[in-house]
Amino acid sequence: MTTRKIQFMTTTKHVKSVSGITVRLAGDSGDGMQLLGTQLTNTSALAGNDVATFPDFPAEIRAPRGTRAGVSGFQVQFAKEEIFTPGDTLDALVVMNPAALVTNVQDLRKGGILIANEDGFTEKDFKLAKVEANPLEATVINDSYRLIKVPMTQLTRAAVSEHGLSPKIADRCKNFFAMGLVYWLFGRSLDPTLRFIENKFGKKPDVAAANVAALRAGWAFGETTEAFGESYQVEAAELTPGTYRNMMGNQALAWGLVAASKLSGKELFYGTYPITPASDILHELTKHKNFGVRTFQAEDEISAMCATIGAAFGGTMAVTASSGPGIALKAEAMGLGMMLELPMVVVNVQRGGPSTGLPTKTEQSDLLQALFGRNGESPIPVIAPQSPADCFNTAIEAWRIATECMVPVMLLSDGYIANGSEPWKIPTIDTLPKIEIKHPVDNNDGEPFLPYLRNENLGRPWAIPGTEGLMHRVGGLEKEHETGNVSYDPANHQLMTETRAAKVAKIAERIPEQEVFGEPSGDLLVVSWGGTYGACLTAVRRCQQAGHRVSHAHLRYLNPFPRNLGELLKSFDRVLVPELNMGQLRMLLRSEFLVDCIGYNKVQGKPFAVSELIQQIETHVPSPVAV
Amino acid sequence: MTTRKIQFMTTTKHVKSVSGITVRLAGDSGDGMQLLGTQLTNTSALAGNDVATFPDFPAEIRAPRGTRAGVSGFQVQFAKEEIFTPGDTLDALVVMNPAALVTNVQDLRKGGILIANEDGFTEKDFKLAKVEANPLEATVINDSYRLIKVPMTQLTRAAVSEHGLSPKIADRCKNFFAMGLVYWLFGRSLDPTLRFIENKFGKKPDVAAANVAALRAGWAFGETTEAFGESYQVEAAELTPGTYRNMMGNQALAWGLVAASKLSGKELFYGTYPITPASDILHELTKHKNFGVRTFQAEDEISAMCATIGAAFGGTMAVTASSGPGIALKAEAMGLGMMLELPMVVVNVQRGGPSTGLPTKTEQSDLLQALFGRNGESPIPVIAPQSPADCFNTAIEAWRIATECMVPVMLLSDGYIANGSEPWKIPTIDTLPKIEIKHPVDNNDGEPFLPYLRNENLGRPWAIPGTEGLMHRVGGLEKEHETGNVSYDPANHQLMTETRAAKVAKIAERIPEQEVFGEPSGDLLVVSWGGTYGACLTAVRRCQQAGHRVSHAHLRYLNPFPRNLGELLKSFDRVLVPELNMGQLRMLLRSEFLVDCIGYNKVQGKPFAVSELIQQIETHVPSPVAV
Amino acid sequence: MSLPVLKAADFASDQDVRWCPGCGDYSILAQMKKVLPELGVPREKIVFVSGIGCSSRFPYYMNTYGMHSIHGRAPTFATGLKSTRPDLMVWVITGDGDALSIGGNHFIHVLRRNLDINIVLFNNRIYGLTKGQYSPTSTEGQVTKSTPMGSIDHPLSPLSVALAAEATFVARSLDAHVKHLGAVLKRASEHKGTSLVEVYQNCNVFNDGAMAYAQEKKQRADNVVELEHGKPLVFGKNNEKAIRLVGTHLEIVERSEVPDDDLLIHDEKDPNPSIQMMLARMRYPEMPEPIGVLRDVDNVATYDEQINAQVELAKETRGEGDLDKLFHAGDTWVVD
Amino acid sequence: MSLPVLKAADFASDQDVRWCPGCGDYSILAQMKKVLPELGVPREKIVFVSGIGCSSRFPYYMNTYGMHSIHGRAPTFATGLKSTRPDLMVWVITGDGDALSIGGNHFIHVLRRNLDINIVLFNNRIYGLTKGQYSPTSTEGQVTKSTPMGSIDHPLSPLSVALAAEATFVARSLDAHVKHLGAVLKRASEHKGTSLVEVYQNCNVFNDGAMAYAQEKKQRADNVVELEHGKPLVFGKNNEKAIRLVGTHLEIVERSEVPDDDLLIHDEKDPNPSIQMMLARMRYPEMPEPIGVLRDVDNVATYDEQINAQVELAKETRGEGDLDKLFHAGDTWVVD
Ligand SMILES: Cc1ncc(C[n+]2csc(CCOP(=O)(O)OP(=O)(O)O)c2C)c(N)n1
Ligand SMILES: Cc1ncc(C[n+]2csc(CCOP(=O)(O)OP(=O)(O)O)c2C)c(N)n1
Ligand code: SF4
Ligand code: SF4
Ligand SMILES: [Mg+2]
Ligand SMILES: [Mg+2]
Repeated sequence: MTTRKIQFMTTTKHVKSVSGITVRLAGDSGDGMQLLGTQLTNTSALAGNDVATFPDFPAEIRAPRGTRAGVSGFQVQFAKEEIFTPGDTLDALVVMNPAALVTNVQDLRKGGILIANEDGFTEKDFKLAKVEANPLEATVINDSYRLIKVPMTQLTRAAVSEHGLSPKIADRCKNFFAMGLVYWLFGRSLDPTLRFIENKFGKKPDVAAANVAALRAGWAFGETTEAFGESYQVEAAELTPGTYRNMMGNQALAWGLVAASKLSGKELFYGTYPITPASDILHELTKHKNFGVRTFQAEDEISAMCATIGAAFGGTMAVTASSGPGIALKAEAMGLGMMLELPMVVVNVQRGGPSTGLPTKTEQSDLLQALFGRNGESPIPVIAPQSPADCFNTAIEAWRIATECMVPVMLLSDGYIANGSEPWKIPTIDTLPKIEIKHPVDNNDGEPFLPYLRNENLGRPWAIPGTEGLMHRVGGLEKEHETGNVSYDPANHQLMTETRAAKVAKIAERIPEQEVFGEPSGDLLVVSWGGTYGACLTAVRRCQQAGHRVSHAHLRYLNPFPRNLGELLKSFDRVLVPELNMGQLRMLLRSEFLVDCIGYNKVQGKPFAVSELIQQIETHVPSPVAV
Repeated sequence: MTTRKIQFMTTTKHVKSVSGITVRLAGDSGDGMQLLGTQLTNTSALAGNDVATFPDFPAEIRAPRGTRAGVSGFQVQFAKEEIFTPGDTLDALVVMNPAALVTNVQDLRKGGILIANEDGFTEKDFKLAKVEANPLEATVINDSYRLIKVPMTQLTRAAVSEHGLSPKIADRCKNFFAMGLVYWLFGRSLDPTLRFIENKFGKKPDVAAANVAALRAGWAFGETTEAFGESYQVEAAELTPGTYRNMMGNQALAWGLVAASKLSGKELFYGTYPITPASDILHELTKHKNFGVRTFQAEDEISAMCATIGAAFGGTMAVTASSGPGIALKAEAMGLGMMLELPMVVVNVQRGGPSTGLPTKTEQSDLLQALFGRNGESPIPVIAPQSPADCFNTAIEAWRIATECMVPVMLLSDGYIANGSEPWKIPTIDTLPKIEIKHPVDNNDGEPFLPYLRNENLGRPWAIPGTEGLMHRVGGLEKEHETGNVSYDPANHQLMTETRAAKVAKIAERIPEQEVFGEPSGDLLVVSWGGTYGACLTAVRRCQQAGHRVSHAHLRYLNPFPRNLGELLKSFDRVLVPELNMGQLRMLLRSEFLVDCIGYNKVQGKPFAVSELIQQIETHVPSPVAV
Repeated sequence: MSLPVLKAADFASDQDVRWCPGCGDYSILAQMKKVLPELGVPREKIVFVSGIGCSSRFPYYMNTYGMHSIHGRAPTFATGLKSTRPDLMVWVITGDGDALSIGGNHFIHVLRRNLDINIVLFNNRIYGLTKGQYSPTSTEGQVTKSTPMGSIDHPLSPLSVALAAEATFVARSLDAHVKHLGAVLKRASEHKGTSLVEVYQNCNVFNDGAMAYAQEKKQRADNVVELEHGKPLVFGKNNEKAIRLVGTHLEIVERSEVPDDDLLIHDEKDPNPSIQMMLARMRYPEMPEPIGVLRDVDNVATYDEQINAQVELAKETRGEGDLDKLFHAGDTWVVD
Repeated sequence: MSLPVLKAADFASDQDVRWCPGCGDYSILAQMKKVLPELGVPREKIVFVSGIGCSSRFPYYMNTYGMHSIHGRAPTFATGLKSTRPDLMVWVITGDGDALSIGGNHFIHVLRRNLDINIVLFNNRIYGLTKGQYSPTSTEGQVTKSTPMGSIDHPLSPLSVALAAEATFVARSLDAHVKHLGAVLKRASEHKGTSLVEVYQNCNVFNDGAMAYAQEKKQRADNVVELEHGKPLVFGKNNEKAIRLVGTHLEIVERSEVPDDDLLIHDEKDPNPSIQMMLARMRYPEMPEPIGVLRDVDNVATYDEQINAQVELAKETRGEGDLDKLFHAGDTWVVD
């Protein structure tokens, strides 16, 4: 643990104070851009900034070196104010080769800093990137941006050879040179990264030494070269006091599940089959076997779902996760889980669809699948986290609802949240909400046990094998009210169908009312859900600042909706529903509330830019009133 | 082929002419009720009546003899007017045992004829049926109905022993005795059934003789006994001239597929996995290998779906079918079929859900699954037949849309239609609509082939393996516009997503406008889809006759909707959407047209009764104006 | 602590049994109810998990915990259950279609993982519940509702597939041979690891007599060889025939013509399944079909044992998980 | 008609190959492109069908018809395609996860049906595309992203499973042994019925060197035995070692100590797969692992052949289907 007071390295150049910086690091997927980005993020977080990140991987494991398909990017915004997105346009862009330049430069703001690894711009590289001539010489580049060419490879070699290390090692650590330079530029401390190198490469001292040398050389280059007239400084943000750490979405989700397991006094069974972008939850959870976590990598998603149900029947906290195509495969078994009325959590880390789609890209297009992707009337609750760190709370909430109602709960994350990161204020353990679970115990009063008798939440008793006298059989055929026996009785089927629906609908009585950011009525209400929270909130906030009567409602609960939602929608002249799909929430809102919601729909595998949302909002509201 | 003039057997008793009769035959599932029902249906159809049937099987193959769970029923309505349902309340009920009586008698109208096989009402039978005392002696039964007790077993034995046959054989053919009696009661000719016996039992002359003897004995019993004072006669209906046959829904669907294959000059590949109530389509299709039909009983539904896609890729007419749980399993692959933009038909014969649900019962609860049961934005057209015979046309229409748009089409049948039957006017082959399919041919002009170039319907070329020069690769990753190459380009993903949606939406331009039965505006519009057609139409018609300003719109096209539907809905004060689900079409209509449709929802595994619909309609319209 | 002594009837649930009269399933149910009381496991510690099919209605008739799940997936539910609740005795009840058609993959994987459960596969070589389509064990040329011109698929042998997945207990019995069946079920229950028992089961409605050659007492002696560990494979009405291994082939010999020492001696404990695989491939009418335990190998770690051992080890070496420690590990910073 | 003579390059599509530099997949692709021109089948008559995985991107790189389908299901697409288009040559490309984990059931079923296609299974004993989880062929104890404490699953052998499903052609080769690989692919293409070729493929990113014992030239002689029909199984740097069958077990012998006549002679044509199953179970380090053709049996009817034969027979015996006749068969009546 460190305190937020960090000593800035002493630069002799002019330091300009700015409120925030958005920078993207882009290079070949072999260039270590993700590592670089993660380090910059952590360092900035440790410096007390608010941070938000957006990594963008190529679809291939290692696409051919130097090609556009192989470009790996990492964007981070750090700021002295609370921020909710990794930023739209870049203040600075670092590119390691021509492919990275041509695929990223359009996002750099006019006049932004463009740092290029000159050594990565050879004829061979132009060919690989399919560019005609050296883009670093293009007028449009030189005119539009503050281009700084750095022969990183050569400089790294030089730095490293000083320590008697080979150029081969050197080439592998030019990302640390770039890092050092970036650190200089933004007045970041080298310390956290020095510690990281120590931890990671401690066992290979020559590699560690090379990386340290490269890092310092990069910093020194910034300090020395005339190319940089000044560096920038972003002061610490005014965050709520507390201890923070940087959290990625999938990690937060995994930790949330572990926490939920502790909070409910249950060990955790996680049955899954690897799939992008959900696999990292497995990778994280399986590290925590000492928490009583059992991970089961099944032969497929069907097996994963069914094993989850089996574990739930046994009385364990049972969770499964996948992404679109895998969720489709789970549909039949999920219907059984719903019919058995057992508690479990099904996580969908959504990706670009349909079919295999765009596996490494983000999208919100599985909402209707979550609600309706099963045969018959098969209602289940659906909730969605709003940001990487929020995955933690949402996981706990999912398990809470599941156990209260005895029902599988669908948690809809997405690729953007899953791989993004932000500071997380570490909670004090005893402030976390306990989840109380009661299993019925021995039934010696001679009355037959009623496994489908219902409590005030319409949940049924979770009687688990091993309990004397409570032996019962569950199954996917319609069951008789209370007894749970197979029943073909027409009226019973109607009753049970309505009860299952009512059970989910009743959740609305217990969840919080929908909150609004802004006035409770006005010209426009922006309604969003899931990972678009940050972009929508930022856009609405800016429009409010510009004097527009616009508010924001971000839904965590998608089924059922908060009980005041309908009224809220009707309190605004217009409702805009921006989604990274073709209008799935919009369709639900229209149907439920008969409100003519307007959609703004983007399916490009990318999150919303704040600017495009502002533009949308502005087309739907009257010109601002002077305030 | 026979002409409709049938000689009625000469009865010496009084014959009462009635406009229609609804009769239900109910007995143990070993009692041959389905056979009896089918024969009565065919005979009535041959007599020129309009007929409609509703068989109702027990869930078990052979549930324990004599139990309520083992009761098998068959209801048929025959009439001299066009009818659209098998009738609500029964004019006559034949029961073979107490279980059949207690589970069916509530549907018999007061004063209706109740014929009971007295020999099936022993102490043992009461126990099996879990009734306290002999229900035939209950006052409520004797007071409410015209009960006629017939010692069928004994009488059959007697009839059969005359011909020197054993009582053991006799007991197996008491259903033919019942049949003979029913034929007498409704003035039906014995000839078709005699022919049937000849065909079916020709090889076992003693069985054939016994059945004939039983049949004649039943007829003679009616003619002789004093229990029956008169018989009933239903004159031939005024049907459109032509040649007719009786058709069950699944058979009509199978024949429609065979016809579509012929009409499009394609052989048919049918990949499936057995499941109730879809299996009979397989059983029917596999009989027609001489039409070039290849049936593939796959290892599961996923394999069936994928093999269907494989066959479609090869240029064959490819079809798969299943019911709810099996359709859920097909979801992932269906998404691929949609992405590959290959033509195929996916049939869902819906049954009671969710999960395994009520496999032998009917329901309409897979509509939203059809539309949204896949990951990502995955639009496919959805259509539904309205009656057993209509399955024929709908199958052809599904294949037509599939080939025009290069898209999988979902056809939503249901258990009620699938097992029900009605007269079908046999079409003249050359009046059936040809389906033109063009495969691009050799591409020798040197230009690269563009597998995702689109025509006016936004369909792409169906280039099939074996064609020189058109080699191309398809797959589930997002594809580049026109070239079909894998593309991660953001704008392309948006374009392709929108194009796939537009392709399906555009179908609305080519399908007929929605027709209305009744005035084009008024107090109430009843909107229905699928197998509830007959009940809704009949109810609306009766309400119209009673002077209500109510009309009926029955949707064949569920995605996209007919282009005039929105306007139509808005032309009525209220819209009532009766469905055998919790309101799935209603939700779509509300969302799309923002019309506050009212639902009437029944999930009891049973079709609507006309009477309950009338009651619903009446609660939503003003009292009738004198007309 | 002495357990209450239970009788077969104590294992009957209150639900009416709903198989067709004469169905072979009744006999298997009866044997199960007979065997369970002998095991001394309390009813509440037993769970029956099944898929879908006539056979899969089995759990409803047992007064234990039970799950009638979905088609083909019973082994996967059992995996989640047994991995988290190793204290339970878990039985999987499945059919030839359920286990080998839609469920073939889970079948292989549960066997290779050697989860400590018992699988009873009711093989009637037909789809019963869906009224008579052919199954993966139907014979070539078999005429069924879905194969009016005869099946063209080459049938699967569940025992062969199981052995290829390195199953540790593989056996076969007959619904009609009730004593044998009871004994085999008991053996299965005693095995540590996945036990597979294939039971030839007569579907008298859709595939009556399909295995009459083995089921009918008269024919059985000539067409079935009862395996006994350490004993030669002899069969025939008077035990006059036997099996001999020649190279890598099995052949039928007259015992009168061959010295006993030359006969194949059954070794269910052989860790190398080669010979057991040969037994599994013996098919009527060319060969008598083996019943009894083909393989019973005990020293293979089970899945449930190992998944729990890793958790225990992790707890021992790293200490029982502590949320606070987890949250604060690595880089953190304080805002005050 | 003489076909244009094609070269390997003619089989390359215009798409950039996107495997990691150094991946074993490149070698398999190269051999495929080399072998296909030798077969004389025009490109438009060839279809590559794959599932999902690194290996499954293969079809994009072939200038033939191709389908990159969904995970695990490639054999099923091939079934629909080949059953209706027996004129096409169909290759299935799959990985160890694709074929044996999610796709294990289709794998067995296509083999038992003996559909006339060729399956090439790229076995790198890891999930490549999803970045390094263990697969059904990963070794016990293997540490991967999803098994930080070591895998507890007992691995599956694709060859054993295939043989249990009575596969008619079963072979293995190595990406590093290009000549052998080319020859085996060619043999597979010539077989009538389903051919399975397992190729040991190095994933240099997530499981580098997992099969180095076989792949590396130096180690190969001692750890791999190249099967040749009718020849004894000899191996070792100087062919100094061989395999002998003792009872039902295989053992390694020094050739200097054993007469040649005692050595096991490979018989890929033996209709009884017993010995081939024993070969399939030979595992490093206890035994050398066989490469080459384990089984090639030709007289088994194929699925596509038979499904089409039934259609032909039906047409012959009942006449080409006539809608009008169908509609009017049985009871009809006329309304006029
Ligand atoms: C997903 C799914 N597909 C199909 C079915 C229909 N179905 C139920 S049981 C069954 C096969 C039954 O055969 P088997 O497993 O041999 O059991 P048996 O009835 O013969 O005991 C089928 C196809 C289903 N219930 N679910
Ligand atoms: C339904 C579904 N589940 C999971 C995935 C994710 N996935 C893609 S490939 C793969 C496994 C790849 O392993 P393997 O088949 O061995 O191929 P390799 O990449 O090693 O060549 C997985 C789990 C998917 N695409 N679809
Ligand atoms: S159909 Fe066959 S297997 Fe099913 S209960 Fe009846 S006899 Fe038994
Ligand atoms: S991840 Fe492994 S298998 Fe996949 S392309 Fe890279 S080296 Fe090859
Ligand atoms: Mg069966
Ligand atoms: Mg692999």
